[in-house]
Amino acid sequence: MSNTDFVLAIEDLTVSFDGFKAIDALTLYVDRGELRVIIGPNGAGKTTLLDLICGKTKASGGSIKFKNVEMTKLQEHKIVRAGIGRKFQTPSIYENLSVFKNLEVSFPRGRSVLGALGFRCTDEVKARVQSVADEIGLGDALDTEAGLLSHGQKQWLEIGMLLMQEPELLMLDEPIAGMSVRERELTAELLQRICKGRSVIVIEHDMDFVKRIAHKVTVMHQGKILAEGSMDKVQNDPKVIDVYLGH
Amino acid sequence: MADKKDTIPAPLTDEQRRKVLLGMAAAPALMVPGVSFGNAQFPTAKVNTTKLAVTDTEVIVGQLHSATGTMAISETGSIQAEQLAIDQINAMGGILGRKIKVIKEDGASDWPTFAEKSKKLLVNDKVACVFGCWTSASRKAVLPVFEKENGLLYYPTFYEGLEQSKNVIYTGQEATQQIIWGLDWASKEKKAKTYFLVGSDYIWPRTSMKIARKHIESVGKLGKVVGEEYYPLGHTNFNSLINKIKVAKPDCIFAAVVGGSNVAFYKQLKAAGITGVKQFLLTLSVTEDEMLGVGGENFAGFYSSMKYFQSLDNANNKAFVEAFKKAYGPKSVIGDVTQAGYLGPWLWKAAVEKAGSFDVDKVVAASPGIELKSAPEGYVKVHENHHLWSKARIAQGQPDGTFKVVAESADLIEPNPFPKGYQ
Amino acid sequence: MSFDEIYNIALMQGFAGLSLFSVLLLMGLGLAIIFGQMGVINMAHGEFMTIGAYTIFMFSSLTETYAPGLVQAYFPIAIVAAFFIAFAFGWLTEWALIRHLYKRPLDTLLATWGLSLGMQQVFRSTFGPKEVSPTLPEWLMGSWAPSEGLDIPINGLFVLGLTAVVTGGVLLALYKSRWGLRVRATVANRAMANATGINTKRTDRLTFAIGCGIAGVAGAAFTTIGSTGPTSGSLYIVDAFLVVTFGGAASLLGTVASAFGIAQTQSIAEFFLTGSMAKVLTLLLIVTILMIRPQGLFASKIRR
Amino acid sequence: MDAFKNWVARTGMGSVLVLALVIMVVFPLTMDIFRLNLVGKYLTYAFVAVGLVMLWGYGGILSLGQGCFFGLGGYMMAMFLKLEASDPESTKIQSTPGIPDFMDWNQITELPFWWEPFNHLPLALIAVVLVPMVLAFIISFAMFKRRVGGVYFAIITQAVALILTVLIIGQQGYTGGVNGITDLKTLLGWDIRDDSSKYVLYFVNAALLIGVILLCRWIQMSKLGTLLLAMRDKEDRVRFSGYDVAMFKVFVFVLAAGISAIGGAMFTLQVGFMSPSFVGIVPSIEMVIFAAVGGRMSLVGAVYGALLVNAGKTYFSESAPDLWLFLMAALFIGVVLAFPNGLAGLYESHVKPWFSRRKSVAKPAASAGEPPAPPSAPTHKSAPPAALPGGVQGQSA
Repeated sequence: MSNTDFVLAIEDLTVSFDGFKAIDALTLYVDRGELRVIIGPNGAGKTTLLDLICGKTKASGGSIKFKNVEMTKLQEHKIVRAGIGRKFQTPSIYENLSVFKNLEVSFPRGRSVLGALGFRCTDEVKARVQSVADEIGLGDALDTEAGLLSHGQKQWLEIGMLLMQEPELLMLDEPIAGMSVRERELTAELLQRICKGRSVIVIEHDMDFVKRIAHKVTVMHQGKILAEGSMDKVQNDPKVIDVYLGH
Repeated sequence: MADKKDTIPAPLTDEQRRKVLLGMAAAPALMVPGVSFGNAQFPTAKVNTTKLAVTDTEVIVGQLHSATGTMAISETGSIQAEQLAIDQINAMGGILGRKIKVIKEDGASDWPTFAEKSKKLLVNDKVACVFGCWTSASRKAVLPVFEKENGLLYYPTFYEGLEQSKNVIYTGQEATQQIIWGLDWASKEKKAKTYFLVGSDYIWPRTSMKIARKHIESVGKLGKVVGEEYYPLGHTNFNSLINKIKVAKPDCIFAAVVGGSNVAFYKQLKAAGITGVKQFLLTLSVTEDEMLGVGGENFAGFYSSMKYFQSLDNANNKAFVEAFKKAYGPKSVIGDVTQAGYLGPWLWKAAVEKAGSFDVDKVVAASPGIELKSAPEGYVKVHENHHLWSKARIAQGQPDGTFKVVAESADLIEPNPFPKGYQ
Repeated sequence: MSFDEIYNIALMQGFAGLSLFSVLLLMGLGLAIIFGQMGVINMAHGEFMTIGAYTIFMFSSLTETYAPGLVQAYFPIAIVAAFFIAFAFGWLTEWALIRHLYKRPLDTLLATWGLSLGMQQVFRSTFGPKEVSPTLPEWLMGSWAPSEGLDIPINGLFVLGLTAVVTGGVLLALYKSRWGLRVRATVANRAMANATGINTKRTDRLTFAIGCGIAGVAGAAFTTIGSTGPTSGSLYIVDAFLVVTFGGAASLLGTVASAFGIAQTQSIAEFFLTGSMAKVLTLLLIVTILMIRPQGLFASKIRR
Repeated sequence: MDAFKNWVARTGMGSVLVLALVIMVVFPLTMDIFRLNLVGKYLTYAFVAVGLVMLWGYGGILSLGQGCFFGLGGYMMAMFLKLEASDPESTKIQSTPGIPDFMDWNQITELPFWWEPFNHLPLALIAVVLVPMVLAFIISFAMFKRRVGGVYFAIITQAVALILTVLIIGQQGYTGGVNGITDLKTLLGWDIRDDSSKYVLYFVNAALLIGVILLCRWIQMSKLGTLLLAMRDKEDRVRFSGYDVAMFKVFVFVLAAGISAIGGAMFTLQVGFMSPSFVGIVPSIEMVIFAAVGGRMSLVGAVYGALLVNAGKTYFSESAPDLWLFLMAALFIGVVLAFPNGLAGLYESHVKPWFSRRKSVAKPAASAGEPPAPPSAPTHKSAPPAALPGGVQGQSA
C-alpha cells in the first residue's frame, strides 16, 4: 500500500501459535500526537499486538509500518532505534542499579559495543537524566537503588527510561497496574504531558483512567478489532457491551 | 665424620648379615671386593657428590604415579610392585648400606601435575632416582624436567618407542619388542595372512600399528592389512567396528584398545559371535590387570603379546608372585607392567652398586650391561639405549581370567626404539 | 562379497545403530526426566549409573559366593535393586543438595559436578581403583544366529528390550499416573500446582529420585556391554546431555527421536569413516543443528 | 590526596594494588624459584578465572568450554616454540629433519602450510589471541543471535570442548596427539627453562594479569559494564532500549576467550609444554570453580580463588590424595550452597564490616569503603534471586 500520514499503520496483521490465531487480520492506524488506548477482555491479543509491533513476536503475515517503514522484518533493537519504545506489563527495570544508572543506560547514545565502551557520562547526559527524573517525580531519588523503589515509582522509572530514548511512538502495557489512587492521578497527568510531540499507545483495563486520558479507544476481541472511536462511542456499542458482559 | 659414631655400632650385625644376603641375592654387578663396614666403605661424601638426598643411613627415592584419576586403574599395580621391591631391598639391608626411603607423589592422571611433582622430587627433595609414570603423555611431560635437572627415571610401561633419554631407563618393552615377534608367531603358527588393526586413538596404538603394518606388508612380508581403525579414548560402542571386521574377514585381529573401551570392545566382540573359538585375535593391551575388568569369559581363547605373564613357570616368578600376594592379598593380580615396575628398584640397586655411587651420571654410566638374573620374567639386561633386552611371549586367555603361555621367543630380543625400516 | 553377506552386514549394521540408539536412550531417559521436566542439570548422572553397575557387581559377587546355583537368575532382580538403590541415593541427594538450588540451574551444575567427584572417590575407596567384571548369566552372553553369517548380539537385544520397557513405563507413568500429572502440572506452573494442593516439594523429590533410579537401571544394563569402574559413568555423561538437549529438553518423545537420530548418524558414519572422525562429525552435526535450532528437535510451542 | 582516595574507592583500585603487591613483591621475596614457578602456573589459570568473572559474573553466561581457549592459546605458543626447538641440527636423527618430532613419527615429511606462520614470533603472538577469539566469535555469534542461553549454552560449549579434544588427539600428526606438544626449549634463542628466565616469565605473567584485570575493571566501569549487569537482570529491557544484546554477549565471550588464551600462552612458556588435557571438559569445569571460589563478581577474588584452589590441590594431593577429591567435591558444593559470592563475598560480609567497626571506633568520621574492596561495588547481589547470606547488599554506586 502507499505511504500514509499515520505514524503507525498496521494492516492485515496475523500471528498464530500452533494454529491458534492470537491476532487475526488486524488493521489499525495511529495518528501523530495521538494517545490511543486499547482495551479488551483477557486473551483479546492486546499484549501480543504490542509484542508484534516492537518485534518481540514475529508476525505470520501482514505489515506494520512505522513512519512508512516496514517493521516486521527488523530486529528488536533496530525497531527501538527507529523510534518505538515499549513498557512491559510488570515493571522492568534494573533493580540492582541506581535510578541514575537506570536512566543513563537508556540514553540513546553509545548503543553499539564500541560505543558503549567509549561512552562518557557528559554534563549533557547528566542534565537530561535530571530533567527526565524530575518529570517522573524521581528527581530526588537518583542515587537510590531501583529495587528499593515503591511499585508505582518503578512504573514511572520505566516510563522515564523510555522517555530518555525520545521515542516517537510510546507503547505502555498497563502502566497503572498496582498503583494507588493518588499515583494513578499523577500517572494520568504524566501521560498527558508526555504525549505532546509523540504518539502513545496504552493498554489499560481501568475505565475511569481510560476515560481520562484517551483520545481514541480501540476495543479488541479474539485477535480482532471490535470497535474503535471515542470512549463514549465504544461504551455504547452493543457489541462491546456484549463482549464485556455477555459471558 | 663425627656423627658416624652413633650409627655404626648398632647396625653392625645387620651389616654383616646384609653382606651375606647380598651375596645370595646374586646381584651380578656387585663387584665390591672385601668385607665392608657399610658406610665406612661408602662414605656419603664419596657416594653422593651431587647433593642428592643421601645420608649415612638413608637414601631417598621418589615414586610418581597416579593414585587418583582415570589412570589409577592401571598405575596401582606399578605402585605396589615398586614398593614391594623396595621393601625387599630394605629387608636385605638396603643399597650401599643405606635404607631406601620413598617419597610418594600423586600425578593424579594429569600430565602437568606429573611435571610439577617430578620437579618437586628432583629440586626440593633431591631424590636419588624416581620410579614412575605410566602413560606416554606423563613421561613426555616429565622428560624435559628430568633432562634439565639431571634426574633418573625408571619407566615401567611398554610404550611406542621413538625415544631414548640419558635420564630414563625403560623397563618395559618398546614397540618392536612387543609386536614383531608376536606377528611372526601369528604368521607362522596361526597361518595369518590378513590382519585387521584396531586401536584407541592416541600415540601408542598408532605407532604400534604403524610398525605392525610395515612389518606385515613390507619388512616381514607376512600378508596384508585389511583394515586399520582407531576409536577415541573412552569410546564404548564397537558394533560398527565389529561389522567392519566381519566384512573384512581378517585371519587376525590385531588390537591395542585401552581403558574402559577395552572392556566394551571384548564384551561386544563376544556378543557379536566373535569368540576365541572362531577368530584369532592378538592384542598388545590386555594384561592380567585389564582381565579383571574384561572378564575371563569375554577374552577366553584370544591371545596377548607381552613379556611377562603371572603364570610364568620359573622359580623367580613363583617367589615374586608369592611375595606380591602376601603383601597385597591373595586376589591381587600381576600384569606385565607391574612386573616391569618391580624390576626398576632392582636394576637401580645393581647399577648403584656397580657404580659405587648414587650420582646420577655414574649410575647412568654403569647401567648398560647390568643384568638381572632374578627377574620374575627370567633374565633381563640393560641395553646401551637404556631399554631392556627381554623375551617376548604369547599367552592365551583362559575362561577363569588367567593366561596360559603358549609361546616364548628363544632369545632375548634386542630393544630398538628407533627401528630402521619401520619409520 | 555375495548378496547374502551384504544383506547380513546391512542387517547387523542396522542392529548396531538400533543398539546404540537403545544405549543412548536409556542413558538419556533419566536425564530427560530430571533435566527436561525439572530443569536440573545433574552432572552426577553418570555416577548414578555407576551405582547401578556396582549393584550388579555386588549381586553377582554375593550370588557366586553364597548361592552359586542362582547365577543364571540373579540379573533381573539385581536390575530392580539397582533402580531402588539409585532411587534412594537420588532421594537423598535431592533432599541434601538439589532442593536448595532449583532457582539456580547453573549452580546446580557446579554442585552436582562436585558431587560426581565425591562419588567417584567413594567408589574408588569402596571397590578399589581397578575395574571389576561382574559374572553375567550365560543367557546374556554370545549372539543369536538365526542364519549363517548373521549374528545378533544378545546383550544388545537385552538392552533394547529393557529400554523399550523403561521408556514405555516412563511415558505411561508421566501421562497416565497421578505422579505424572503432578509432575506435568508442576512443570507447567509451580505456584498454581502448589495452590491446587499438589505437594510440589514431594513431587520434585520423587521425580529426581525416579530419574536417578532410571540411571541406575541404565548403569546396570550397561554392565553387559561396557566396563564397570569408578569412572565408567563419566564416559556417558556428555553424550547423555547432548541427546536430551538435542531432542528438545522438555519433550520425552524428542529424546527418543534425538537418540535415534544421533545413533544412526554415528553408527553409519563409523561404518564409513574412522571412529574418531565419526565422533567429531556427529558432534559437529549436533552442535550445528543446535545453533540453527536451539530449542532442539521437539519443542513445545508457547507464547514467549 | 582526597581526590586520589576517592578515585581508589570508586574504582576499587585498592584491591588491585594489594594484589599487585602480593604477586609482584611478596611472592617473589618469600618463595624459591620452584614454588614461584608453581604460583606462576596457577596465575595462568587465573586468567581464565578473570575471564569467567566477566563472562559469568557480569554477563551471566556460563561457559564450560573455557579450556578450549586456554588450550588454543597455549597451542599457538607451543607451535612457535616447537618449531624453534625443531631446527634441523637438533632433529637430525629424524627421517625428515627440521620438522617437529611427532610429525616425523607420523610419516609427515613436510611442515603443513598452516604451521608456517608459526615460524615467526609476531604472527604466532597474534594467533595466540586471534585464533581463540575468532573461534569464540563463531560459536557465540551463532548462538546468541538465536538467543541460546543459560544451560543450553553451557552444554554446547561443553560439546565444543569435547570436539576439539577428540580432534587434537585424533590428528596427532599435526597436533602431537594425546601427548601434546612437549620438549619446548627456547624463545628466540632464550632458554625458557633456566631459573633466571623463569623469574622473568613470572613477572611478565604477573604484569599481564594485572594489565588484564585493569582492562576488565575499565570495561566494568564503562557503560558496557553497566549494560552487562542490566542484561543479566532484565535482558528484554536492554533489548527494548535499543541495544543489540547478542553483540554484547558475543563481545564478553570473545573477551573472555582472548584473556584465557593469553593465560594459555603464558602457561606454555612457564611449564614448557601443552597438551589436550587442558582443552577438555574437566579442566574447563575446574576453571569455573576457581572463579566461583574467588567470588564470581570479583576480578581480584578470581585470582585468589585460582591460587587457593591450586595450592590446596598441590598440598592435599601430596599429603592425602584420597582426601583431595572429597575436598574438591566439598568445595564445589560448599561454594554453591553456602558462599555463592566466594571469598570476595566473605570479605564483604565479614572482614570489611569488622574493619569499618574498628575504624569507626578509632576515627568516627572515617569514610566507608576505604579498605581495599573487591572491585564490584554496586552489585553485590548474587546473580540468581535466591537467598544470600546476609549483609552483602551493595552500596549505592
